[in-house]
Amino acid sequence: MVYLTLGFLLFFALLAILLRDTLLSVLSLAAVSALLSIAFYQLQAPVAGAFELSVGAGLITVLAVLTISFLQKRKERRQPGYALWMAFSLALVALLFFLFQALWPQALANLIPQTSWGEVGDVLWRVRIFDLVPQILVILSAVLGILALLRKEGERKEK
Amino acid sequence: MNLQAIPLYLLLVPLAGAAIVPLLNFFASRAVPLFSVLVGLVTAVIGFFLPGEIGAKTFSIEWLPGLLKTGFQLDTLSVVPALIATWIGFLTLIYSLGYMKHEENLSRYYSLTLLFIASMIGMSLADNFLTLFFFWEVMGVCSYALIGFFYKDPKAASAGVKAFLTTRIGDIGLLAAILTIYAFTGTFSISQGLAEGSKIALPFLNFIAFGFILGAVGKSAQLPLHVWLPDAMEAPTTISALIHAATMVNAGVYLLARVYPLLSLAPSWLVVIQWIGALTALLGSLLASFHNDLKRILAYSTISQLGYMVLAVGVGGVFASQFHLFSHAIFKALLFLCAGAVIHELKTRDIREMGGLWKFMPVTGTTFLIGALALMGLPVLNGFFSKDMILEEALLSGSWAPLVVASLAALLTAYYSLRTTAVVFWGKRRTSAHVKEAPAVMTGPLTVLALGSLVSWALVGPLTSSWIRTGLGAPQINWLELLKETFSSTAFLITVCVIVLGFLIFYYRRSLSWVKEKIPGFFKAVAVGLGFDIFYGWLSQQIYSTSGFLNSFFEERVMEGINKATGKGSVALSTSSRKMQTGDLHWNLLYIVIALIVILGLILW
Amino acid sequence: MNLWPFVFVLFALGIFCLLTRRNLIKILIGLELLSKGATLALIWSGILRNSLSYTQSLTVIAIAIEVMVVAVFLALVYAFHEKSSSLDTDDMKRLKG
Amino acid sequence: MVELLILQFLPLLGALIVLLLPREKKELAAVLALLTSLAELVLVFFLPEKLTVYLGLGLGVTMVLAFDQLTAIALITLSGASVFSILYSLRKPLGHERTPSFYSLILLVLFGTVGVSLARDLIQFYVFWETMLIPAWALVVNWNDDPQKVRYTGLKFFIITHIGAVLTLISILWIYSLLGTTNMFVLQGLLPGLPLSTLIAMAALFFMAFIVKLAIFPFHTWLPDAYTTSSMPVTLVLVGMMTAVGIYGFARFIPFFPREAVSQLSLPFLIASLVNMFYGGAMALQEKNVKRLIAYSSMSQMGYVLFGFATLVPLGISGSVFNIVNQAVTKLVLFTSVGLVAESASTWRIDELGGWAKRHPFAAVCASASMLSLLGAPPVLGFWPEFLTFSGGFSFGNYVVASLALVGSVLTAAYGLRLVRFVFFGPLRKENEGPVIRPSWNASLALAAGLLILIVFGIYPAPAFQLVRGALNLLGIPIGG
Repeated sequence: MVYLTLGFLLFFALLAILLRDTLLSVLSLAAVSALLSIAFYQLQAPVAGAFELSVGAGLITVLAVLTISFLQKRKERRQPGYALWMAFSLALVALLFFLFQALWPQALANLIPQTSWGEVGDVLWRVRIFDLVPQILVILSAVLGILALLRKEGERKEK
Repeated sequence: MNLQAIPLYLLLVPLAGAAIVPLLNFFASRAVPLFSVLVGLVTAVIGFFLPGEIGAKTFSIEWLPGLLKTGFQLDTLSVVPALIATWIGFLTLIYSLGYMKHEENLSRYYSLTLLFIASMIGMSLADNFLTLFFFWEVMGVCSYALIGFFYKDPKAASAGVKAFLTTRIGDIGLLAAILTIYAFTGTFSISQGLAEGSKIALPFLNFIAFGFILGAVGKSAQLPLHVWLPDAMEAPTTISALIHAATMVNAGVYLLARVYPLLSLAPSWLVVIQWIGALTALLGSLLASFHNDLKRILAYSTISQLGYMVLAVGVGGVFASQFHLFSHAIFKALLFLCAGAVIHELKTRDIREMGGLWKFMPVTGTTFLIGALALMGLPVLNGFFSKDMILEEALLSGSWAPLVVASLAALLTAYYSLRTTAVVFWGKRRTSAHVKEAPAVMTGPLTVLALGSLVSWALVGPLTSSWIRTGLGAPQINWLELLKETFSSTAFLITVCVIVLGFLIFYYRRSLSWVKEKIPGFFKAVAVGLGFDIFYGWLSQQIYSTSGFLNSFFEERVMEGINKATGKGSVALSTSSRKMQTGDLHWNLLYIVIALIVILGLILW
Repeated sequence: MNLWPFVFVLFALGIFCLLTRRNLIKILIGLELLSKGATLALIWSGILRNSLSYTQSLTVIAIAIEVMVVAVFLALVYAFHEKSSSLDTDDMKRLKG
Repeated sequence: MVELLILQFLPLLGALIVLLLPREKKELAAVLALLTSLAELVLVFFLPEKLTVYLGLGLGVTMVLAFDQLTAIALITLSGASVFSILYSLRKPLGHERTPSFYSLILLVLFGTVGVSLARDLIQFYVFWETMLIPAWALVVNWNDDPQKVRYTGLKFFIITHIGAVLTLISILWIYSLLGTTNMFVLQGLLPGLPLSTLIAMAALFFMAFIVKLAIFPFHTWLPDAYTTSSMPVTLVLVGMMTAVGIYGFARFIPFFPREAVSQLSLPFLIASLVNMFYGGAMALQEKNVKRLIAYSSMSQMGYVLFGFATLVPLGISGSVFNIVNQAVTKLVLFTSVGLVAESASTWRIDELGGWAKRHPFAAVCASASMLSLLGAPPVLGFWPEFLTFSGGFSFGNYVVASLALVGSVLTAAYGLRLVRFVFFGPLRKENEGPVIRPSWNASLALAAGLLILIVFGIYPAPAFQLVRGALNLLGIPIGG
């Protein structure tokens, strides 16, 4: 069942990449994240799914669409013929990852400590509290950055 | 007062005076000369108590904690130069009241003079080599500063620099010797150092002896470092009398006498000393005979007399050298002060512009004549006895060649002393300047010194009586025995013949003038002091230009070149490596991805 | 069952997008795909190690930060467009040495 | 305990306060800086003989501050030098460039140097070393007399000094990687366990920073330019504090490394020092610019300092430690007295000066005294360190080298005398007969203090030498009985 979801996900991802119309590709990206959240539900990870759905599929899409509608640039220019080495690099990366997977099957997973934790909330507030603080800082800095960028625009307009 | 502390007082009083004078100058600059004379007087009075102290144990001061305790060593050898400095210094200070009246910056003059007196006392009374060297250097500094007293005059300033540098060359020799002794015996104390000298291996003994000789040669203007003394005559004449005739230049001879036990362990160097002394005596008297600058004549004669003393040390007559030092200090100071009186009146130093001054300045003339006679060593003047003693020592030690040279020098001495006296005081006047006798403050010291040079030889008794302590054996004789011995010695004959010859040469100098035509080159050479100055000037010029070349080539080109090359190289590196920066976003992304993969691999390795 | 291939393919797609596409929005999409792959990898390894709640919390944080990244990125895009009225990476060569 | 922390952090506090002052409050800034340095100077005298403080900063970082007599010597010299230069700098009217930031930078340099002399932890030592270098660089670059040359000069100063510092850092990290600690007290016991070759290499690397700071021959090119382009107070900072810290570093770390390792470096150091003496002497002898002349003279003097250390004989080392004080005082006085003249003659060319003894008598006296001290002639302070150095050379037993060093001192005498003779003696030139900038009270005060130190300790060096001796005894270098 999950396979099916993820298959659709990959399809939409490819779509998001290949479409010329940026708006459509953004929408398909939203589809990707929606599918991902569904996959999370199927994997008994509801919290992550909820977040993915709301934020990934919702907020990001809204932001992107807003930007595009500001900029009025939907069409993407034609690609120059880089395709050859691009494909090569794609193949290379995929190969590397598979090789990696073949060499150390569980390596990535082993990074996660094997413990039975309580609820997500408990984890967040007790164990990963150390992450939350920097996260808040990140949010603040992001807000500040955005403000700065937009303010620059305002000034330039005045000139 | 506590008699133990007499040497300390003797040292501290002039030192304190030197320190107080500049402060005094701030609010009562008028009082400076009188104050200094007062200090000199106190010092001289204390000096009278010093001979009673001979052999007394004095306390010592911790100068460098754990390294050096300094004290005083009181024996005849050390007391005599101290007393000379004290008393002649006092007389010079009185004389300066008249001589320096119209100069400015008098506080500098008096302060430095007092400092000099103190350092001479300290140098001669020091009981360890380091203290000796300390005051030795202080003397050098004072001499430098006082030679350059008229600093506006470039000649004076350069003369000071020259004197300091030349003596400095000697000083490093002295320092090397002292430190070598310390390295071997682990002590700076003079007596211990001399006692343990025999433990030092011969090559190092030679090194030490060479160092001491170098120091002495530099300080008392012996060949080949004598060049600074004639130039030092740019100093005020009082300074020339005190420092460059009576005291400081004797320090070298004093040093040689002091370390004689060490030198006698390296006998080959004694011969060197003999020859240095004899040749210097000859050279000095030769140059003095054909010079026309009054003070330079006296300077050259000082050089030659010092040569006699060095010769005396070389032939083992330590007492003779010190005895001559004593006499010479008196009559040479006298001569210089007389010259000062004359120059003060005529405002010139060229003897060709003088002459016939006898009836204008009788006191000066008489005292100068006495001094000159003592210098040429006429019997019953102090110079006679001491010089005679030196020649006799040379005879006894059987070193003939130096003796011959020295006698030749004595001959010339007789000639130039007569010549100078005659040209300056006899004959007809060559100048229209209005000349009058010097004031009493100047003639007083002259008279005292003249009396001294008449009778000072009679002090031979007390001098020899306590001489035994120095461990430099000398016969103990009183003045009567001295008379007997001297007049019965062979050296007496030499002296007499030499003086008579000198007198004859002087008398027939007109008819001897054909010599000049015969060998003009020789006289030209003499006129430029046999070219020592030229050589040293050339040498220093070479050093100077070499360093200039070093700078223009090495510093500017090579070193700066290295710096600049480094900068250029790094710039070239960056320009070549900036090709990697294709501003293309995708390349950067590719790099990032590759780096990501690599890092992941490293983590999970 | 094994979800690693999907993770890798997502990654590969993301990287492919980053490397080939010249439109800034597309680059944003590439980033997004990468992060999706990351979250998927997190969850899956959580399942493998059955500490799912832990990895979920990590995922939540990752997503939150991802949003921030996207926001700033979009602001940048906006600024760039304001400046050079284009969304093409060929026009950002200021860093060329 | 707390007094040591005050000693360490007072200059930083002062620097911050001064920095926060408004730009036009120049006098206030100067006075504050002066008071801070004075407080440092006074505080040193109230500290006990020996004092060690471990100050944990969290995250496993611990500062180790310790106070002993060697540190005391360094601290007295450093704070005294900063007092001197600030005192010189605040003459009325204050130059336009004497902003609060200037004074706070001077205080930062003081902070760094104090930290260096208190540090007993290698990393801490390095950090403070940099803390000292960077403000000094800022001073050199921003307060200069020669705007078109300063860019190059500042670059040279920064790069060369940092090459030295980084080499030292490499050595420190090497030590850490092998022994796992940077606490000097602990290392003292651990170092002898290492193989000899490693120790030699470590020591050689470690001393590079000090060698560069003392401007030993191949690394000297930063010094003349830095002295020449930067304006007088900055030059005074460089002269007084940088040199002292360099010498202090040698004095602290030569006993720190095992003797057999250091003794391997003795000969190279001796050769380098000889080269320095003669090269610097030759440069100074022909130099036309007074500032450069003194800079080169300092270079050759550093040759003597290195010579004293290289002998590894107690006497020689004591001479060089004595030089911490002597070099600072001597060169500060020399620079200031000559600088007064040059600033009122508005030229630094030696052949355009002359005869200034008439117009600046006090400056002439100070210059002569410091010149004598420079060439090691009594009765001024310089005699004693020089004598101790040479006696170390002769006790060391290498008579050729020692005699060569002695000959070098004649060169010193030559350029010293030349300097004073051509600046102060001889006839006064026409163009110099303009109005004289009288040294204001504070410059005269500084000069007088320096002169007093020179003469008093020149005649009676016992107290100073006692301090030096005590310091070296603590370091296990006994002198005399």
